Amino acid sequence: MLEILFPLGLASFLVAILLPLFASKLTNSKTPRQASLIFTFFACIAILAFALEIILSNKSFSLLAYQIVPSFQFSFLVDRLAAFFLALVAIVSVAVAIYSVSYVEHTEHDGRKNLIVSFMNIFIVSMLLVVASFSMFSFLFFWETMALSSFLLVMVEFEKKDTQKAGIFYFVMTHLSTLFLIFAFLFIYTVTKTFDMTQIRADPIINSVAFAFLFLGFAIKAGVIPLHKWLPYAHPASPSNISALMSGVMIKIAIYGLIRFLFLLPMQTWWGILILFAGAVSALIGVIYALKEHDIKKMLAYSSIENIGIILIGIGLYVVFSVAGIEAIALLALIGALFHTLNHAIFKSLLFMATGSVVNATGTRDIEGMGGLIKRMPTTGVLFLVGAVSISALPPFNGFVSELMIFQAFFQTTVLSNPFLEVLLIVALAMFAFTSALAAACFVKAFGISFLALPRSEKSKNAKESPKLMLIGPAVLAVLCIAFGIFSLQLFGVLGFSFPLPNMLFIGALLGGFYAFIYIALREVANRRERFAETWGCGFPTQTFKMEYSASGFSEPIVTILKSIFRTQKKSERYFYDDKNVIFKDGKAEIQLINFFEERIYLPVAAVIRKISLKVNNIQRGDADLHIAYAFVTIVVFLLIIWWFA
Amino acid sequence: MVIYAFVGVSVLLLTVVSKSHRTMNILSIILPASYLALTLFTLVYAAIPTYSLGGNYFLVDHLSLYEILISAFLFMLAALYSRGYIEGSIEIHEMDRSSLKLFYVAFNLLLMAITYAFFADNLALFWIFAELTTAFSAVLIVILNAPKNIGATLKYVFITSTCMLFSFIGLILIFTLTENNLGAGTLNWSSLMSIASTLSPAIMFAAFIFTFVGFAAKSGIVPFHAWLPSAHSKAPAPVSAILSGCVTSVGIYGIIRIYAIASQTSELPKISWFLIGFGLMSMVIATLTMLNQVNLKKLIGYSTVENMGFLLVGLGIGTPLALFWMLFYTLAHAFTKASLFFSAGILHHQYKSVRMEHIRNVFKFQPFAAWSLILGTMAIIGMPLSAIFLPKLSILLESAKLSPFLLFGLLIIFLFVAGAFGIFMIKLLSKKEEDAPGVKRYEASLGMKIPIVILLVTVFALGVFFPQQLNNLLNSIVSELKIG
Amino acid sequence: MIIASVGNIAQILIVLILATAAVIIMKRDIRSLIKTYSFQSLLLALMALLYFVETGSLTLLFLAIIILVSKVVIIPRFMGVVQKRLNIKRDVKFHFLSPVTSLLASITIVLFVYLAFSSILSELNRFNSSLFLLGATVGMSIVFMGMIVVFTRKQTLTNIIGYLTMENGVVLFSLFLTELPLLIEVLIIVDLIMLTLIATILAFGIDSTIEEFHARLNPFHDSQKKASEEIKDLEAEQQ
Amino acid sequence: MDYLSLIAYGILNTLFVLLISPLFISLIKIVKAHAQKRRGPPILQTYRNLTKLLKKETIYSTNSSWIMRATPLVNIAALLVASLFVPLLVIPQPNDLVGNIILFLYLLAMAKFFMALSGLDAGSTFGGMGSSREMAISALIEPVIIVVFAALAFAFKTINLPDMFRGALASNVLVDPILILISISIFIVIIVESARAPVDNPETHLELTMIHEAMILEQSGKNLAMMEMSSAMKQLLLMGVLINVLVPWGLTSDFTAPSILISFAAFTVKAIVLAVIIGLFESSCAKSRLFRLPGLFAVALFLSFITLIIEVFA
Repeated sequence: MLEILFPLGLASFLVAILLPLFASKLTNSKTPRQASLIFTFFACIAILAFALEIILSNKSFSLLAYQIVPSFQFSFLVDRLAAFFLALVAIVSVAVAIYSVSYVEHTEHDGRKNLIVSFMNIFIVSMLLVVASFSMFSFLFFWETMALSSFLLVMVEFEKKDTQKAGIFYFVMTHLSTLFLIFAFLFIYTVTKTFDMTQIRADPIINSVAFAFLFLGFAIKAGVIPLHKWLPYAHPASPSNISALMSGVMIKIAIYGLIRFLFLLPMQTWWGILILFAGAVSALIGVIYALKEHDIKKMLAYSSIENIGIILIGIGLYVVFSVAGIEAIALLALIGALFHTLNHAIFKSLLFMATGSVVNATGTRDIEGMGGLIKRMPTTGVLFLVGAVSISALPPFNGFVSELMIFQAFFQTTVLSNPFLEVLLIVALAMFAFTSALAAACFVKAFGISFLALPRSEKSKNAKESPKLMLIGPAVLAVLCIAFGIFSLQLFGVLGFSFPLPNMLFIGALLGGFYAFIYIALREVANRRERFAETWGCGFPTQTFKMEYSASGFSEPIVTILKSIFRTQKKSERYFYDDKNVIFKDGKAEIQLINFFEERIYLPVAAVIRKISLKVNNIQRGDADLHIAYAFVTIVVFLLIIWWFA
Repeated sequence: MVIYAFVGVSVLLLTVVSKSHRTMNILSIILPASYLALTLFTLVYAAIPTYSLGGNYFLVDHLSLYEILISAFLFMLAALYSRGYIEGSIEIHEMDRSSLKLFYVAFNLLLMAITYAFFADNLALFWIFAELTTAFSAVLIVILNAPKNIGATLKYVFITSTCMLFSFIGLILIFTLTENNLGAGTLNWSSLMSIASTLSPAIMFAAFIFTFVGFAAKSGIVPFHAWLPSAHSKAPAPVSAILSGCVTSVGIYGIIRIYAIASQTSELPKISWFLIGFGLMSMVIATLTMLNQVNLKKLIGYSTVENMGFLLVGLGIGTPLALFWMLFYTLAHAFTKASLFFSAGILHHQYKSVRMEHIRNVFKFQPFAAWSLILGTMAIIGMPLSAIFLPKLSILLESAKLSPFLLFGLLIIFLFVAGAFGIFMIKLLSKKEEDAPGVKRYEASLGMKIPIVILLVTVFALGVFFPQQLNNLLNSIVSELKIG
Repeated sequence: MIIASVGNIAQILIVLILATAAVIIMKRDIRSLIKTYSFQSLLLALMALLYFVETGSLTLLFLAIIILVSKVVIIPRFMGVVQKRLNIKRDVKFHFLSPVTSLLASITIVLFVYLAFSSILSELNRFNSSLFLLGATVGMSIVFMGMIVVFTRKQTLTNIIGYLTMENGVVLFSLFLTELPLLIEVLIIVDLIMLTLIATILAFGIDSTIEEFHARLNPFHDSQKKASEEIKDLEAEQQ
Repeated sequence: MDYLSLIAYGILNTLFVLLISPLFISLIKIVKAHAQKRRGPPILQTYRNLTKLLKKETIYSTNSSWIMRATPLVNIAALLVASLFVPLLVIPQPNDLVGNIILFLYLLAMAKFFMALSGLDAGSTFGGMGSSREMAISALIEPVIIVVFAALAFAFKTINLPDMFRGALASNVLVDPILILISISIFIVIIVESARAPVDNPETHLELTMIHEAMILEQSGKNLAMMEMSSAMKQLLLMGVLINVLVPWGLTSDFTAPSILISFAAFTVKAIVLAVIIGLFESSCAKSRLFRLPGLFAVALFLSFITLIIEVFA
């Protein structure tokens, strides 16, 4: 069974990749790309079945696919961890495939539709193969193809200025991460003399160096602050189905890599602390930036950074506890992190897809231009709400369960014998709590401003519900959100873990029961009459959307309270009638956010490099004589070298 | 050998007599094609290594055959390409029809010169043929009637030939050294290899350094590189492709030969670090120059400098594995570069310039060139699937064994290279502006597209499939060079 | 006895050649530069002849003859013609180094070369007599001095002369170090002539305006086209 | 464990909360009135309000959506479930179904989330203001709450509320000094969560001051009743936590009528005392500016951190 499913999936992926490419030469009808998406769908199903079989029957599957030359071989080994991530990729991809069938048709350039589909398949399959990879070589290889295909997908609408900016950021940062990974891999290779992952030997110094570089590499890919800058540019720039994949899955591949190598290397406590605080910081700052954002896709991107932070917190706890030798809690933290990885993959892609529908309907990404959509696109509204509720970790949805597990791991800090460590953990705990509360606020804003109350623009007033397939895709994930929440305990039971978690099924039943009970009871007891009336407009005859709270108004209190983090700068211009600047004509003042990391870290570095390269350019400017002079000097130096060495 | 000469001369004569562009072009396709065939034939059937043609002046061994394979292949494609290209440049009055003949004659002569340079066993002979390549390629560069070209060519001629004189001095040193040891001096590589270990290290070191000067100049190693970017950017696209594909590899070939001799002496570590140092220097300088470059062909030219530097590093590391992959790298690099230059040529004919500010709406006008540029960029920055990925990774691996800092430095450099290329391409291809009125699409002929396709396909095929024959060939080269 | 005298003559010649190199560095008038160059080549030929007299190897005789023919007669003539056609009399502009400073520089170069070669060549048993070392050093230094000329002068013609001087230096060097096979010597000379030719053709392009360049280049391109319309096209293309 | 007693506990506790929670709303009102030399409302006023509201018709804004209808029910349901987590009279046998402290908190958060949404739903000016402020404040108080409960968890080595109470009951020390610190923090939490001065001003409907009121401004009829009810329940539950952690005596764990009566009496007395304290505290300080509040929260956070650090190092 296993032997068939995996190659089968890959094969049908191959078809899915090639079909649109060649079809685009012949015809521009939508059939080929839709056919290829169907192939994608079945491929994902096959992979999913494969993964589930491995997860359930805790056995592993290995396969030496092909070797270019000896030592450069593509060899795959799917154990339980890998299978988990395979399942993750597959689940999201299924939904995205369904969604894309009609979403892709909305992209304006006809020529690019096929390319999007084809590259999307390359992207998915390379992610799958990264996860399945067993030799560091093939890991690297598919890691690069993943980066490349996603880069091309980001550049789909390359005419737009911000897409270009995104492209440049993404390209450079991706290569930086690859740089660190290659260094780490080759460094390990020089010790172990093989690319085989399992052969990594225990040697504290080597491992610490290797870990440091691996962590950097994966952190960049996962968008850990302050290495995150590419993420909020790249994710919004790409089409929404791709953003769903990137934000939902791709950054999780980095998480996979981190966990994989943590399993392989002998861990040390400082790694745990590092991961923990990297996580805490990016969680907090990520959500704070998300809260300020009006561009809904950017907001989701920042919230991805936040959730990656949460996952890293879990992993950090795992490292700390397992180094301390407290296996039970370590396992709790790890499984919590993994579960959150899965959950975030699910609800973030759900949110991105719903957002995609909304953006298509309203034609804007600014939530100030939306509003009132829940009446116009009810299903999308519900889907978005489910996503929002799960991501703000409300019971009994899945997001809550995974955060609960991490919280519980935190709450048992006292078992550690090292007080200093405990205090550190408690600080992290406080940050974590703050994060999750802010996340709730953030998504109240996202849902409330964009879906509730009055439409804030003409286009959102005339918005229409999206076609069926664009609802079914996210709906699958929405169902999973609830199911993984409700049946979490049973799920862990099936996988053979037993944690002291509350039974969500029970809680959910109670909630439903009470809801129904109260509803019925009040129908009997209370007055049933209903009346509809205008909202009181403070005496104005009619209520307009200008009276509502705006998105920036909503986040104002928190922004003001956290103004130490939101470094704003005021800009004001004044125009006068006369030249002596006496009679004031008009003026404008704006307050803009200082994009700290970009303006204080990234751009200065770039400026320095640019300056150096300009200098180098200048010393080469000149005619033949100058360069012959260089040669002359060099040769004279050679003479001296000869004299010196002889 | 004789056949090579015969074919060459006959084709040359035919070219001289032939009138129409078409015949000349076809003839100059035939020549490299026949060379290719001959080389493959010798590779398969002849006993290698063998001397040939007049005693021990010429040697046919795997390395030379390998290099000739690459060159002949590139020349064939370049010839195929240049039909359309040259027509185009005649249309835009870059070049007048009268110089066609000169062009093709020089083209074929250059091929022959390169071939014999590779075959030459006697180093002095090699030196002379290398000089000849300079001469012919100079003609090919200056063929376009623009003063800039003359400047570039002068730069080229003066820098290379002055430096080549020094390498001749180096050769003289070797000669007297052997004379001193054997009584009768020799410059034959094979006999030098046999006695290399007996030669005095100090003088060998000096000789190596002197010869290095010239050959480095030919292969555009910093600080002798200045001619390369300007010549590459000024020359017609097929010529640029040949220059960075073959002419530079002549220089590298020379360095390899001398290094093979010198590495038998006790000076090996010194020489290795010498090479690595120069390689790194070229890479750093070239990369930093690429970072804000506004001229597409200059960018590609500097990337050639950078790659040559990397080749030197690979050579300097000097383990058999590094050498193996370094040799493969020359092939991969030559092909990728050629494809890039060809694509740039199409853009040049579309926009009459290869500078950033003149190029816009590429996808609208030249989608093919745009995609080939993208693929070429992917290949040249060593993305996986491209043939450059493997050798790069393996040479990095060997460097890691030498020292992790070297590895890290190289990685940083590659990051910058990728950045330079990526950012340039993003800016270039995503420029969307109102194009000037009356701009019409330049129809690149099929003959210009096919070579690009062939090259890219080869590059990406070699990236995932490494044929056994190539493996054996490279292995036998390494074993013949006795390095490491 | 004869060795000694030969040695003396050789020394004199070497010094003379060095002197001519210095003159080449100093001179600004192109015609006299060419003359000096041919005189230098003549000295070189004499040197070769001297060695032929001493050792009696025919190679040297041939070498002398070749030098005499090519460098003393043909190349200077050719250069003279070119110089006339370009009618550039003097080369007054200098890069980086003024003649005086370049002379000083070349003194230090001589020192360096001496250091380097004395350190390595001492192993060769041929260098028991100081004469050879002197010759080699001078040859090498002349190469460097030629290079100085190449990169300090602006006019391409002068650069070419500098290059030729370098080449003379190489020949001198090889004379003193060893005797190369004749074939190679010949080939080198041929190659040299070729490069000179090309460089000179190009010199037209650089040292004169575009129109003249085309007017003069066309004979080389055996074209029937009128130069003028080409230039029109060129302008059109440049706009 | 036998589910029967558990069910019994559930019914008992829930009913108790349902019945008694409005009492304290009016009680605090009375205390404040007396502090201002006024006669306060009668003790049963809140009950009257609720019944009156149930009799009234429900008015929906034309802008509003189903969120408006769902929110009150979600609120009340969440609070009812939460009420199972805080045993006020009897501590049930150890069980893994109810009592998880984090779940308790997040049930409250859930109620708050939907309340904020409903505030935005009608599209009125005040609703949005209310929800924005509410979310800001709750975000700020969240670390405090979590750290406080972490401190409790450390103190009692469990994350289950009933077990904590049991532990508190078992520890026969009069009052653990640590608990004093914690209870101050919890007190602040109660103030914040039940929207009282200086954080909020439950009396007025003045644009500047109101937070919680603003959110439920558009609610009417039975929905308003549910909202009021749930906030009353929330207040009572938090009070219960404080009481049972600090002074758990009277609380029993055996399911017999007399002990239940005793604990009923005990709890009512303690709760009344606490309500009086709250009332006095509230009337002793004025509503402070929104952006002053972080100071108050900082105090709470500081205290709870101190507690934790003491626990860690001692």
